Amino acid sequence: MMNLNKDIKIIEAILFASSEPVLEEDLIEKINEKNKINEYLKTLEEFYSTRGINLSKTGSKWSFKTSPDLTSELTIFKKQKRKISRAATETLAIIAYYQPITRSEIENIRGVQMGRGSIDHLVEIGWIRPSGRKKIPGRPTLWSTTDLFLEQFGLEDINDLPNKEELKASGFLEKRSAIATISDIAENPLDLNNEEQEEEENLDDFLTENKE
Amino acid sequence: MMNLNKDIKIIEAILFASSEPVLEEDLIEKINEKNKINEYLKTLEEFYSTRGINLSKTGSKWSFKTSPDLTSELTIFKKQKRKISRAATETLAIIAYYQPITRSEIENIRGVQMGRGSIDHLVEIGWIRPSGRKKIPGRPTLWSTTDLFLEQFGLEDINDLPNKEELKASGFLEKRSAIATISDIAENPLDLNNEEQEEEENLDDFLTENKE
Amino acid sequence: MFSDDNEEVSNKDQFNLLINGYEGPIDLLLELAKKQKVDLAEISILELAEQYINFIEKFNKIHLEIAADYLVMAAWLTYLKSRLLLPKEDKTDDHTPEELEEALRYQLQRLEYIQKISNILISRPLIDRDVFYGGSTDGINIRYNISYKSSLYDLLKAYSLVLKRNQTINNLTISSSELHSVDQAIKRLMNIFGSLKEWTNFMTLIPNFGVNYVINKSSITSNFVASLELAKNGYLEVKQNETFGNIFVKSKQ
Repeated sequence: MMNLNKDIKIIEAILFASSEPVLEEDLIEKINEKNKINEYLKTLEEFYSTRGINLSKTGSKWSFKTSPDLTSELTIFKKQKRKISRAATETLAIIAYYQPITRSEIENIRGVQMGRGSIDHLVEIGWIRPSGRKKIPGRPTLWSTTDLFLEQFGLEDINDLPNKEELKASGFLEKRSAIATISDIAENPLDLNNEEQEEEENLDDFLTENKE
Repeated sequence: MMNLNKDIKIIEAILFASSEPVLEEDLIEKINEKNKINEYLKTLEEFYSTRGINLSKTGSKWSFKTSPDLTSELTIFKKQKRKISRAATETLAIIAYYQPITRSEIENIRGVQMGRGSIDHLVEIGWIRPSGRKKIPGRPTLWSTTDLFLEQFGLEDINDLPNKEELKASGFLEKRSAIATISDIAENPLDLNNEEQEEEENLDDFLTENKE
Repeated sequence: MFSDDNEEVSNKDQFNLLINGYEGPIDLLLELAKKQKVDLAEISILELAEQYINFIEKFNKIHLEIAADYLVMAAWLTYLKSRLLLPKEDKTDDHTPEELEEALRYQLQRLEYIQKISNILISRPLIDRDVFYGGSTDGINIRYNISYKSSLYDLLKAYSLVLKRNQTINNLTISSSELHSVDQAIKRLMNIFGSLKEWTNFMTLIPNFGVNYVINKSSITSNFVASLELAKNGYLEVKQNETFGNIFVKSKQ
């Protein structure tokens, strides 16, 4: 049995009592030997790694979670009952791996117009967010994943995505599209980007319309 | 390190994830070797006796509690989260998109008169601030969003907010659950103002049928 | 006869089912490619193009409203096919058929890969679905600070609702009437009555506004009232020889 010092007990108690992930700095604040925080957390992480609950880090927050081996025994706690649609899943994956990325780039990769759904749903769940605009005509919104996405998928950071390195090595991280090449040949290269060009003026339009 | 069998892990995880003490019989139901329940619970009780959290029994229910020698000195500050009202959210959205903007301009856009409430509330939370006065008769206060607002909503820059076209293309302007046909509208002319209901259903609609 | 109809209906349903199963033309193409059971890197694009075109053609006969993007893809593949089959031109354009083939192959492989990793991603232990945070807050002093947590979604949705409401109001705007007014008719008749030296059938003076029944009717009415007004003021003469008969007008000069 490990010799348990008070700091470790404090960390354990706080993480246990919080029903959501706790910032590392909030843990540091509560312990005496602040410079030992990494050591403590590592000890606890290892100690719980084979148990029914595991300690893990996502972003800059720590939390205890039930072990993934026990999913089928814990269905009583399940809150997310709905399945995530295939369109939303693919869109999420593309945003996660290719971020930041515009909607029309996502459409190019999937080879399908997004229409409704997907993006607004993913924003609703809190997994994606707008993160700037691409510096091309129309300045379309770029989408990225959120900290909540990392937290809920148990990722320490975005480089922790499964198969990320493999994807990079495979060369599939390029956003180019065969269809874009096609429209080049059709000598109508702007066609696919048309939608992006109207956008800038809209806010102004709306303003003048409504401020009478 | 104790050799941890699956039953013990299950008990541990259930007690951890449950927000209330758990009946012993409910634990028995979830494990394989049901006759060993006492042995398991004893093992766990002993194991946690020196840690930051302890396993304890009250009546016929089991639960984890933080160790009594910590509770006196440990106080956790938790955030209790509340949503702001729909009117306040709309006001905030309009300020975010049109800032700096006066109160009567907000009213024009929303099409309703506002009490002091929404603006005061938003100032109190720290999401908006006065930012000068408009150079028109009466010199009304102009309102803008704050850095705290950006932080809260996960934005790096106020210009990251998607514009009208982008929102439309991403599905935000869609009626979610049903496709409104002309006959729908004719039958229920009030339907268009029924946004509140629509909003409520969104999470449920998060969708398996979300095929594009 | 009936059995044919039934078959058509069931084919339609089958078609909808089929198309709904795909996330777009590339996805469909990918499925067809997988059936060739070879490495995508070595897939025969020519053969694949043929399969896809056949698939679309077959269903297009039954169900004409086939989604436009599927048809665009079919057209492009037809084009690619012809480029691949035709003897090479000396003058090369920007893209050789081989480059196009390669671009398509790339897109297929990439989509296949994305489908694979999106499955891996979504199968990760997900909070509140597979793994759970602690539920207990027992035994520790907890003080609550109230904080407000509206999400970006709430904000964007609220703004969208404002936009939608404004749109609705715009839809209710009453546009200026297209109906012909008496004033307009008087002005118009004043311009032409000088040429009415002979008795002229009133109906021939009515401008035709196309097929809109209401507008035409209003035009007849307003012109009739206008001609009475002009008669009263001494510019025109109006006569009707019998009840319900034709009305004639003539300049009174």
